[in-house]
Amino acid sequence: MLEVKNVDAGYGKINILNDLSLKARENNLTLLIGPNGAGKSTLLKAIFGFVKTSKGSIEYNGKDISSLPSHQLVDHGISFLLQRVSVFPELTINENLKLGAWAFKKDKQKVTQQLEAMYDKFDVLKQKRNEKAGLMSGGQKRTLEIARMLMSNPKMLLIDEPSAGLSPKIAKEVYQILHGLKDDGITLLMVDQNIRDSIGYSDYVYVLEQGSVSSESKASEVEANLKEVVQSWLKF
Amino acid sequence: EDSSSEGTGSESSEEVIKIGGIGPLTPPGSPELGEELQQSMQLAIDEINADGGVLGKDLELYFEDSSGAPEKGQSAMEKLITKENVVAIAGEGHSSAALAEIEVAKRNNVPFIVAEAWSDAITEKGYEQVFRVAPNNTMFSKRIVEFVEEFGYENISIIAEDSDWGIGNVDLLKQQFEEKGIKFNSTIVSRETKDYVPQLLELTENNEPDLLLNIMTGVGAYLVVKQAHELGISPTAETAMFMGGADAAYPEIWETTGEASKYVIWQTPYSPKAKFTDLTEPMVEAFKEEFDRNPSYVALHGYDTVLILADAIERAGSTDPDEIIAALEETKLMGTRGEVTFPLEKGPDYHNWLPDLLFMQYTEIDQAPDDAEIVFPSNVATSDIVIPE
Amino acid sequence: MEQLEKRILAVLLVVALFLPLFVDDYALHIVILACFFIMMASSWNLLAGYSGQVSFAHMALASSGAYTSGLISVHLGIHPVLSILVGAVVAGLVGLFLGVLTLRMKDSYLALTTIAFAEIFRLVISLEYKVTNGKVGLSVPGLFGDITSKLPYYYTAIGLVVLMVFFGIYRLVYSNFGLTVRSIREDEIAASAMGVKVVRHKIIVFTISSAMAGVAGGFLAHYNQLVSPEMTTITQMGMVISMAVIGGLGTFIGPIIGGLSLEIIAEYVKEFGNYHLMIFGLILILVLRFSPQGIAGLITKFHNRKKKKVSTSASTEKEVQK
Amino acid sequence: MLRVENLSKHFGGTQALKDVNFEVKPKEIIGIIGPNGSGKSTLLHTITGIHKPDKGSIWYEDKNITSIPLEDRARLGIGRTFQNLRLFKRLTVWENMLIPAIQLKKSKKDMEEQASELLNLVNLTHLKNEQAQNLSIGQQRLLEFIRAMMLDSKIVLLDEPTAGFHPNMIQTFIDTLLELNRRGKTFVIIEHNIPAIMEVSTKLIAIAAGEVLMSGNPEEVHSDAKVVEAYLG
Amino acid sequence: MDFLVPLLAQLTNGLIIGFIYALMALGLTLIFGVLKVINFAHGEFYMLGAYISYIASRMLGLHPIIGIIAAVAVVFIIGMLMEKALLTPIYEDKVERKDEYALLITFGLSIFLMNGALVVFGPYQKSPEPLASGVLDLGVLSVSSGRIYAVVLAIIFMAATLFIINKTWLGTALRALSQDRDASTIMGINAKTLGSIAFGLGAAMAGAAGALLAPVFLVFPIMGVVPAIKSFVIIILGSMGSIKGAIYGSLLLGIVESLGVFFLSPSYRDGYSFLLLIIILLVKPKGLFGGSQWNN
Ligand SMILES: Nc1ncnc2c1ncn2[C@@H]1O[C@H](COP(=O)(O)OP(=O)(O)OP(=O)(O)O)[C@@H](O)[C@H]1O
Ligand SMILES: Nc1ncnc2c1ncn2[C@@H]1O[C@H](COP(=O)(O)OP(=O)(O)OP(=O)(O)O)[C@@H](O)[C@H]1O
Ligand SMILES: [Mg+2]
Ligand SMILES: [Mg+2]
Repeated sequence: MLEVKNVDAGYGKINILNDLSLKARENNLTLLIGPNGAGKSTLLKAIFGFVKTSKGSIEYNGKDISSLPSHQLVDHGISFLLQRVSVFPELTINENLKLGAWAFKKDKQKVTQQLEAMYDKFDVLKQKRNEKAGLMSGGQKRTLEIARMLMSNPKMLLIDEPSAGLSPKIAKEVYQILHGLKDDGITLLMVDQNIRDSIGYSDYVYVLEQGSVSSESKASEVEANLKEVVQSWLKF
Repeated sequence: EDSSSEGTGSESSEEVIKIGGIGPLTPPGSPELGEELQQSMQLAIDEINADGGVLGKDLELYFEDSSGAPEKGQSAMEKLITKENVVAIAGEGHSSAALAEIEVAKRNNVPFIVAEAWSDAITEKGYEQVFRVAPNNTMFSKRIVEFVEEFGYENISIIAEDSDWGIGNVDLLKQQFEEKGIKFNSTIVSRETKDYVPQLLELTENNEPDLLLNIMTGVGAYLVVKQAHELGISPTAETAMFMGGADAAYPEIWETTGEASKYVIWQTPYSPKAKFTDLTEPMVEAFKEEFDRNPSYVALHGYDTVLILADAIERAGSTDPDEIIAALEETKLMGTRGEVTFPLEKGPDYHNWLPDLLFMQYTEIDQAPDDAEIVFPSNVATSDIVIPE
Repeated sequence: MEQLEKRILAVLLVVALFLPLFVDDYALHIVILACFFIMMASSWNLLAGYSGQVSFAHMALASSGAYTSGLISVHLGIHPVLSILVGAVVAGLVGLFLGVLTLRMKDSYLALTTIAFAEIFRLVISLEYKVTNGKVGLSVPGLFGDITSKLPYYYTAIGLVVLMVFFGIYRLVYSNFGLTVRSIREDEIAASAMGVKVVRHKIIVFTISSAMAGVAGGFLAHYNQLVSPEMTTITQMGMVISMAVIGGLGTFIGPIIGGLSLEIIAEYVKEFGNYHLMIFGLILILVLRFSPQGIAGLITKFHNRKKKKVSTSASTEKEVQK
Repeated sequence: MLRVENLSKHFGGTQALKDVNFEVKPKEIIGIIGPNGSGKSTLLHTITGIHKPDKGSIWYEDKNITSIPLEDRARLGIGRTFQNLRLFKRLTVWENMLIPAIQLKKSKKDMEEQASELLNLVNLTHLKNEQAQNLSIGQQRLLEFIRAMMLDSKIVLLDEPTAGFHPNMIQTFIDTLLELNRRGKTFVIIEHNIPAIMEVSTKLIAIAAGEVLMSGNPEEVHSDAKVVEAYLG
Repeated sequence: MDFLVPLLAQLTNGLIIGFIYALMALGLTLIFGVLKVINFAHGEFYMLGAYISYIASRMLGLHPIIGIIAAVAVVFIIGMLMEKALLTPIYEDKVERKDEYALLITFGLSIFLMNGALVVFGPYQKSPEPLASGVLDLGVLSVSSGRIYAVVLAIIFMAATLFIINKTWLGTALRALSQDRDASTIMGINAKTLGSIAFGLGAAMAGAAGALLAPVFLVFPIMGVVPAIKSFVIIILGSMGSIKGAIYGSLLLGIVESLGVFFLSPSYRDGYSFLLLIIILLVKPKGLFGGSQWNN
């Protein structure tokens, strides 16, 4: 379980997150929404150590991880999906996926097993497995990134806009896969503007505005609790 | 205004006579050359000061780096003259730099003794401020041709570096070989290249010279020896090898070329075997003592320039440039390699004291330069040329 | 242009005006050399800093101007003032050619290809010694005859040239043209999708900055009364780039400050004999490592810090008012 | 005003476009949908001149523009945005806005007015002097959209303009778009956000595997079995 | 026949030189590929390698092979330290103009090391104990055993590098790192350490080349300048960052130089490769293997 307590963070001297606190509960999918530029991505980056926090703590299973180097978080079972395109364009799809298993690279069998599992889930990747990732379409890259994230058998996922660029059909499949992960005891913290589709898979919703949590609610009670915010949501 | 040099304090301008030194201390010049010049000049100055200095004052050396490059040399001269206010300058071992430097010396009317650059033009221009105590190309090439004639070589290959010294000598040699009807071919190479195999192959393609002239300095000089040896071109029973640069007399030759230098013939204006003057041996010993290595003839040149300047200033009784120049023209001074005088008729030898040139040959691996035999000119020769089997 | 830049420029101008009254000839000589480097660094900055074309051939272009000017003034007896202009035109044309040649190249490819070009150029002028006098260098007539005591003349002349070059750069940089060129540096495809004539802009910049280098090179030749291949070595080019970058790339004032300070540092470290280049290298590393934005960046930072102190107090005031 | 005929393009073994034909009439808003990798972005790249087609031609206002350079197409009045953002990262937001206008030689006053108005419209005025790379991804996408508008293009091609937009922002975007359309602009929009594209488009084209699967009335295309099967799932 | 033998001799020599350059160029391309940095101090790592083997074999009296190994190891460590000390600002986003920064700081390093060597070791040429003496007759050409050893060892070093880059996890990670640093971190790759390793490896290859060639071409402070420029040419010829390109580029360079020497004039030898480069770039602006960087 992940808990963010009173965190300040930003770029250079500019603070983007102000005294922000939230919780991603175990076996839950916690959804994070808010206007563009509210600081959602900044929050995920701060959790993963890409943005330095200047105040507060970030606890993962009771341990403060805010001062750990980013790459070590992977060893702790945390996986991160960036909002921007982040495939390795000159590597093949197979190599891209393999790197997802860097944390247990010594265990050859497990690596192969995971690879096969991903190819089963995403047919496009299987077809293009020996092609360069850079030559795929936008949505195909996104699919690869999601598969690569799942390669590492994570316990906690930080996900930034997984469905952006995905066709509705693939997006639905991705949500289903993510939802399914909860049963394996995985904690998910996800930023997704496509609320109409994603809310059904979520357990808990935070709304971020100008770097702070402006409201929070159980997903099932969203409409009752957050009337104003919700109005346009379900439309798009 | 000028209180930059620490130690000597404010009264410095009255108490010391400032002598400028110039030479390559950093690439692209040959730093080993500049370093020897600087060391030997300092040695001479220290000795003179220990003996009471000149006109009752100590000499002080201001040595500037010319990097062996024209612009840098020019700038260094400007600095010596306009900033340090030296009364006379000596040094330089690269013709290209020296040619730029003499212009500055002339413009500012400051006496300048070139220690080790051989281009004819340096003295041929006839600048009254400019003197030289090294051989010039004309003389050097003449000696080579004499050597060729004496030993009856008939087919010569020349590999020369793309410096003024290299190119200048090739031109002079070509002219004389053509006049004398001696067969030859030649190639000019970049000093920066390190693989001379292509050029050596080209020179010997369908051709078997009996003498290979290696008109190179620095690394190139060694590498030509080494690579010619590896290719089995020279020195062999059929093809002798002559090294034109100072480098043959450096102790590094054996480490860098190994067995390849056995039988190599080389030139030097100095050998302990040819007893030049009484000054030679003490200078060599003092240099060894001070700097822990054997001096090459470059050091002797540098050392002499200071003696000559000190002598001229003493005789002039002042540091006025015109008077120093006048005194220099009347020089008659025993240096480390003979009695120095400066001829006054125009031409390449104007203001140029020409030291003797000895042709030596290594006959043993790891032979000390001092132990090599003199093979030419015949009046001082200690041995005949040894031809490898 | 920023207020700060203006102020610094004004100070420099005043210093330059009164400098000859206070320093000796040698110092003036150094300043003249610095002016040459400032022109080189500034025009290189126009090319690399603004349009993103990192060229290593800038010194070779200056040298092409210098040789052209030198050769025609020697052989045709044309006055250096005129021959320098011809040299600039030729350098511009060579630049145009090089610009077209490297049009499709970017970043490191361009850098290394221009190194290759510069090396060929140097090789040719070293080896074609019958024309160029090889490594010895070509002696050329002085701009004002050959007497050093005319140093103040040279100083004034290069001052005027520098002002003209700067005016040109200033007009280019602080104009729509300059902004467009910067957009090309950022993303060529996006720029063309926004209607920018990428090819034309890149070539214009290449040509102009080459011509400026040609002027600088020609001037130096007729000041030194000598041109040699030494000018074209990578080390010399590295000096120019160092000046632009240490001063602050992509800023107007950067190369000026950089050129001035590096030339002075280089002069100062000469005191250390054969250690001097080593020390120079170390200084270069340290400045870059600890002030990567260059000296101009450092100055703005200090300046901003001062300003921020004032403005933060102002904004808190506002908050209080609310 | 824009017409493509028999457009084909392949990359190695991938046939990204296969004999694509369609026409855009003035003031239309055409939506393009299709599975990932079906060739939508490739179509846009080919129309704007980033890729050369293997076959086929592109006509703009009855002029064959198949082989004219990128920037000339832009100057003729074809604007666009990119799926993978292509801002001038180290220029400020404001400078990004001015670049296209400068190319059209607009007067200083005109371009500044227009830029201010657009920035206001999408709420980016406060970031005017920020470097583009320091914006959040959503803000960057918005900026790219309004930057394209500075070109005064008659037709604007948008590649997934709302990806990552907050719903309110999508609404603002749609309102802006419709307003611009009323003022005479034509749009071609690639979009995966079905409700959004349904709301704005006058005509929908569904692409699959590089071929036009179906085109016509948005409602019809949306409910077509083939489209649902291939795309909507 | 008169014509063929000298031509073959020239070509053989060109190929031998080409193989030796390949090792250096490979190091340069490795550093560029992973870190996107043109290492201007590459020639100075070559020089350091040569001096270290000199110190080991002449001053400490160790076997020449140990000298070479020592050179590789020490230059590797020096390379890693330099990367840590000088290049970190690039990754921490402290510099705006990353390319120029890297270029210049390595340029400064190059000046520093070259002139530092001048001060420490003096300007005089030196040579380590050669691995072998004597010559080998190849029919058309007799070649020193030293060169043959250098070529064989160079090929072994190159094969090892190719294996690491293409077949191991480390190699895949290095290639990933070269393309997206943040994304590699997300994989759990320690980007800092790996970056240093890459730089160290590249430097060590230059060091190896220096040590191998030290007895052949001698040791002196400015020895690295020309090989560095040649390596620049090679890696653009073969496309920067491409391993395959570096190897083919070196061989091509060796061949073109010898053909030029044979058919044109030996004086312009260094010019031929540059001309070739410019011609190739006109046709393929990204080099022979351009387009994709790590296509092996
Ligand atoms: N430059 C290229 N080289 C090789 N293949 C390419 C290239 N660009 C695109 N492709 C391939 O062409 C196909 C179509 O790609 P395109 O980007 O047009 O898809 P798209 O419809 O925009 O998909 P998405 O919705 O995911 O953005 C894909 O299979 C892709 O892998
Ligand atoms: N590298 C950066 N440097 C400076 N400011 C930044 C940087 N990245 C983001 N910002 C600023 O921080 C704020 C929050 O950005 P962030 O990316 O977290 O927003 P977001 O909520 O993820 O928005 P979106 O939905 O558009 O992705 C924005 O105002 C943005 O301008
Ligand atoms: Mg975001
Ligand atoms: Mg697309």
